[in-house]
Amino acid sequence: MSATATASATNEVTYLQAISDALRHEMARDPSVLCIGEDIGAFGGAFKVTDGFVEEFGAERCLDTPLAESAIIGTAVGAAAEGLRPVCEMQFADFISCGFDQLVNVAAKLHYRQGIAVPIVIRLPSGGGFSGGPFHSQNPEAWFLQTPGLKVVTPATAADAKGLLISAIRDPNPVCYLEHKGLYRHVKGEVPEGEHIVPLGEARIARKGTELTVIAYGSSVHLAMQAAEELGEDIEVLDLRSLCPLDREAILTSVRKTSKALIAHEATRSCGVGAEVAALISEEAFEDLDAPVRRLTAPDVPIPFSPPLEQAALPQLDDMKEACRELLAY
Amino acid sequence: MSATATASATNEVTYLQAISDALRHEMARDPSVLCIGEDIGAFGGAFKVTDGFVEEFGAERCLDTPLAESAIIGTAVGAAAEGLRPVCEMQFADFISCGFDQLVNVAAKLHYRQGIAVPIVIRLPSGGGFSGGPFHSQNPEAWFLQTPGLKVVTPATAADAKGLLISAIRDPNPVCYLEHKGLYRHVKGEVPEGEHIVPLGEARIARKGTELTVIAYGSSVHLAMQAAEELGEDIEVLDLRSLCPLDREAILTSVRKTSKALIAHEATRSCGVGAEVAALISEEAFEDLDAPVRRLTAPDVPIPFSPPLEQAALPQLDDMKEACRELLAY
Amino acid sequence: METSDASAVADQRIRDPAHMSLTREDRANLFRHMVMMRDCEERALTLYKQGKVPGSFYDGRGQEAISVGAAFVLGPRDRMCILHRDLGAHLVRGVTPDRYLANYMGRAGGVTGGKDGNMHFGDRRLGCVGMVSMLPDMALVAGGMALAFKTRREPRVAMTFFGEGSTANGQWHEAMNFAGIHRLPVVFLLENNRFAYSTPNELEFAVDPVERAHTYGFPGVNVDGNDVEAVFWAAREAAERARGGNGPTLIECQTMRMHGHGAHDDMRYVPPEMLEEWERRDPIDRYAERLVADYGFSTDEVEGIRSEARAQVEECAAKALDSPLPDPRLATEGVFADAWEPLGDGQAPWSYWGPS
Amino acid sequence: METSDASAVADQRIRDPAHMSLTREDRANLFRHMVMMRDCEERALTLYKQGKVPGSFYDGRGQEAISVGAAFVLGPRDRMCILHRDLGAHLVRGVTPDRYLANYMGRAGGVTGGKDGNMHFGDRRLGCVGMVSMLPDMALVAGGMALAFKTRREPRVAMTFFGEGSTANGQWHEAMNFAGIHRLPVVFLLENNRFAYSTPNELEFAVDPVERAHTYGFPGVNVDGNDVEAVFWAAREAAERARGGNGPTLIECQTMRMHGHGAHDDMRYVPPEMLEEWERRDPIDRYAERLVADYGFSTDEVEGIRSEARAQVEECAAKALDSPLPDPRLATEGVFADAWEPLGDGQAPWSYWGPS
Ligand SMILES: Cc1ncc(C[n+]2csc(CCOP(=O)(O)OP(=O)(O)O)c2C)c(N)n1
Ligand SMILES: Cc1ncc(C[n+]2csc(CCOP(=O)(O)OP(=O)(O)O)c2C)c(N)n1
Ligand SMILES: [Mg+2]
Ligand SMILES: [Mg+2]
Repeated sequence: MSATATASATNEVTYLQAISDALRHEMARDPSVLCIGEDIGAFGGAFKVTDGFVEEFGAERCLDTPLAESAIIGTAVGAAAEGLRPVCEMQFADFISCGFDQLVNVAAKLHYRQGIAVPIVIRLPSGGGFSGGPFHSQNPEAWFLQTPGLKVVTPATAADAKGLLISAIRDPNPVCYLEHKGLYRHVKGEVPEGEHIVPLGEARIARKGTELTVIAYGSSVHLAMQAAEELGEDIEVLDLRSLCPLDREAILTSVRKTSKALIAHEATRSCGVGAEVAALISEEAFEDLDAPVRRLTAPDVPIPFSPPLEQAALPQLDDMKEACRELLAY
Repeated sequence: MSATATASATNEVTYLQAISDALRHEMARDPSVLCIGEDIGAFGGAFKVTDGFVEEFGAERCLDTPLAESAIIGTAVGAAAEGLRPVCEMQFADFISCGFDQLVNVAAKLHYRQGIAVPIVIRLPSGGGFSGGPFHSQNPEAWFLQTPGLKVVTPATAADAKGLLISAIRDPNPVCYLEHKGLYRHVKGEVPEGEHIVPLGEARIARKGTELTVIAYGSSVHLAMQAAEELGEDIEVLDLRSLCPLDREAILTSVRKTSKALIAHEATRSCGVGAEVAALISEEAFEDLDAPVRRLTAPDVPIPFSPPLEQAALPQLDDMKEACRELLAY
Repeated sequence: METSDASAVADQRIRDPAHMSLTREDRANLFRHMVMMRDCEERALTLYKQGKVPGSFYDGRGQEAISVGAAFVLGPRDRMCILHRDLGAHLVRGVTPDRYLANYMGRAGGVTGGKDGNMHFGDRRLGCVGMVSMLPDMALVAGGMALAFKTRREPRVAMTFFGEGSTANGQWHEAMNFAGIHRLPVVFLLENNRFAYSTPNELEFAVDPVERAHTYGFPGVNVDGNDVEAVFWAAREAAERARGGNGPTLIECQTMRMHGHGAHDDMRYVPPEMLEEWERRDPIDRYAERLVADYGFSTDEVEGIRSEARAQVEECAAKALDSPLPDPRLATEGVFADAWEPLGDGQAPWSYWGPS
Repeated sequence: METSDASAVADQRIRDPAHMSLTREDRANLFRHMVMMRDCEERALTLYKQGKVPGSFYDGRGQEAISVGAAFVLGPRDRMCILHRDLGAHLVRGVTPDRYLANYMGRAGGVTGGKDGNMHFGDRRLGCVGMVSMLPDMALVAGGMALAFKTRREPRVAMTFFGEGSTANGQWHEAMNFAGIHRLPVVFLLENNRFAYSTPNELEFAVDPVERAHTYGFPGVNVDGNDVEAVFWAAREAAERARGGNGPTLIECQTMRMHGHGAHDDMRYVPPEMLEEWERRDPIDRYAERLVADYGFSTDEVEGIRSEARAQVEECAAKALDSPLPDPRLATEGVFADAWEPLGDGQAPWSYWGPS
């Protein structure tokens, strides 16, 4: 089909554009795909991801909802059971707390309990770094990992933003798609035109190295890459891309090679993804470790608003370099 | 005061009775303490924890609410800001998902953002083992640890059930109090009469040993104790009691002594408390470890209803023994 | 194609209200399903008391007319979210008693195969998305199915139930508001059985929730929930309204929960007079009388239906008891789906829908 | 003791409605606070455009009469949850413009000291529990404060605000329902400014939410939200009702959001005629005219108030700009409280409450 035909060509686009392109591509390909959320129609979404969609696909396929997150997710579950493929937009990832019950109790458990597949995607503009404050900066991915039945993806690049979203939409399960707001316009990259699929559950080696593995996802991948470049050390950077399913093999293979691991994310520390990956490594690669598994994360605090406070709370490039240095020197 | 005076005497009571006694003690002591929840008045609560309270303290201090968890928690936050000390009852811990936003965004962040203390307790009858099924068996504690601003306690014994609840009520912060339904009537123990305080954040060595540390909380403490007894090995059992604040010192001290650690809980695996403790140990006690840190948890599945399925999903005594044996043999 | 045929037939039938009546056989069926529900739940309660039902037990004693009368109006391709007092709706749609009983006992032959218990089930092959415990979450899910029908211009209806206590929950409001804005083809049945667990109406709301319907932009009607035909006619009109593109309806059914919230509940909070009064309005006995008095049934016929039902339930109980417990290895299977599959169609016994 | 004194005074005053009127000075104050709000927000917007405000910017342009008129009825010991269009309420209760501006700029001198930004603040020392972003969560929190007043038999009132869009959220329903059941002393101000972000009324609800009030068991009234005295009188009656133990009131204020949802919003979805029409109803200009036409103010007096306000805001802006950024070490402090402290009392400029 034409999508595949054109798949060879690429364009340099932003992370944001790649998300938008993926949605457009899937909506054009499959009439059952629709977007549902707050201010996604006439306004094109708080971040303009669905700009122009209402004109292109009509109000029924780019559905502006009332201010009601449970309604967005619950409605999507019912529509999905009846054959639609809803892509829900949370205006900010933080608002998932308002639709949490529908997500964790209805969507996540329906197939296990009753064999009813729930092909919905929840788009979650997440993360901080621009003074969003405590309610517009959260990274809720670990809540989802503690909820069996949800898949979780966290693209770091424009190409993965597109490829993972297309896979998420086609997946017959609820997929939490975390799109980091800090990457929307700052990250650009070559993205295949038309059909471009990145399978769920496959990590990506973003940088090859032998001395240390930095395991990251989302915005932290870019911090890790920059730190590795600036340090000029032989650091491997593993971009998880999917958190559930988690690419355990890729993690263990890399750590067995480098014998040292740093896990980096922007989310808070306790029971975060870093804890899970660290636990996995110390369980499965204990004999291969030459140093303690370290975590670079936000401390257990709400994300403050004022720049100096926010910078103190969120992991910075220097923190990343420092953490790498320490491990390299161990 | 009389409470302290009588504090020396003890009674053998059930875990459930100890919770009830703690509530009664605090309500008698402090007129600002009230209970708020569904069916806690005339009915005395789904598990009868507040049986007789409405007669003893009146309907205003044992407030039957409509079926609305956000209302329960949000109302409690406002009442707490104005000087009451609400103890909220979720009919089952599973229903916290329905009041999640008020808990994680309002209650948890209010002091950090505005210096307003929120002295509320959320009682969460949690856990499985009696065919409660996917909606009456969940253990949501890890969600709370991923939410800065919440304290989390998980008593395993009758004495701790009382002492931790009294501390939770007096604490000026939101405290999630997880009471395991499986312990309600099966666990009995000597509990000091009247005033009995167990400080938040202090783990308890439930069994001394030198070969292996089993780190557990709630129902898993009893599994660990039984396994240790039946194996007749020199196993130390550390009962965390509080998950936030977490007694890092107690964990590290024990593991540095035994050099081997197994973390056991009933909650699902990914990003669970076991992951956090395993990460902590491999970060801080790496040099002291003689074996990989192991986790014994439920797999990442909803908790099924039918006994054979539920037993397959929840960690059993044999699993605990097996995990201990493996580590001891390592 | 079966799809479009069915819709076509439905379409055409809608244009001919003559069809929209109850035949003698329909009335026998309404009675039969209520009796079946009563017998099933009595049998299940016995199994519970014999320790054969793990966990807890819930029934809809006294509310049989609601789920039976309402479900009876639906066509094969309509969809339901059935709740915990509504076994009758499962039976009308084609769930056999053995699968209900086996589900309560956690057997492989149960609707969920042991994955879930008590009333937390629904047969997807019969057009049902079974309830979750959290109330009233399914009201939104039913609205979502209705949204799919509406966007595809299909003359189909989604129907769901909730108790009066559930109307206090925020998700109820979101469901009503959303359905009203988009005039979704959904029928909401509000079962006011006087209590939410132990909580009486006065502590659930200041004003009867049916009053709220018009503030969401659709009609709210009040019916005798212990009169199966009253429920049927109200549901029929609501389903027609939805199918015709005229939006949702909220039907409040006045009834009484004649048993405890669950089998563990001693109901000490319920005034005995209240139970006595409602006992006199038992929906099954009342309909039995009416069948004889108004619809020319003989007492033998009515008794015949009762005894047939009892016999069938006994058979089914035996079958359920023979069903094995599930293979423990299934505990870790099915968390994720490999592919999406359409829901199946439900049984539609009402003569209007033609021979099933 | 101060407590019981204050209540006593309040009590007694309630019994004497003669006090419940507006003096000339009160009217000047209403005007002054509206002007202050307008000037503060214009100043803040300039700072935002100069890049001195990190993150986003929101104002209540055109809605000044609502937060000022409503907050003006409150006594010192009443409490508020103030929302994002309601700077006027903060000013009435005693927050000085410098602390508002400093908060927007993330300075140490801001109300939250940099912990939170834009309108997500409230001064606990002035009886306010500041909003969270999630809407309308504070409606429940306000109800909780009212519950405390009710259980302690204190003649105190909690007041909060929400936009019409927020009424679609489940928590709104839970707040209304709970307040109605327990007849809590709470006043709800619904600001219908036509849009929720970009979403127009038609997509938020099928029926005006004020209609719902009576279905929760309390009165709903509709007022001109651009008439500060209309809002004042409605709020006064509602506060009196609450204080007298007669429960909540929902006051819908008809108004228009004259700016974008935030400074980033080009409002392309708003018909220009709509803005022109509402521009003519500007609450500040209208009240200025009224002060002169009906209340014997001279144009000089009115202008005087305007220029005083402008001057004061300028001073405050300078002060705010001098305020340092917070110490980074504070980022990890204050997650948990060491002790509970009572909220402080708010300023109560209405003459009824006596000299402040
Ligand atoms: C969100 C939520 N909170 C609490 C419960 C626990 N619970 C189960 S049934 C019930 C009462 C429901 O009352 P009602 O809606 O009137 O339905 P009924 O059982 O009377 O048919 C409660 C509180 C629940 N199921 N869901
Ligand atoms: C639960 C929730 N979902 C989404 C948002 C994002 N959001 C912020 S303001 C807003 C519109 C609010 O509209 P309305 O209640 O009418 O208040 P207004 O801004 O018009 O005064 C939205 C959707 C939010 N704050 N809370
Ligand atoms: Mg009920
Ligand atoms: Mg608005």
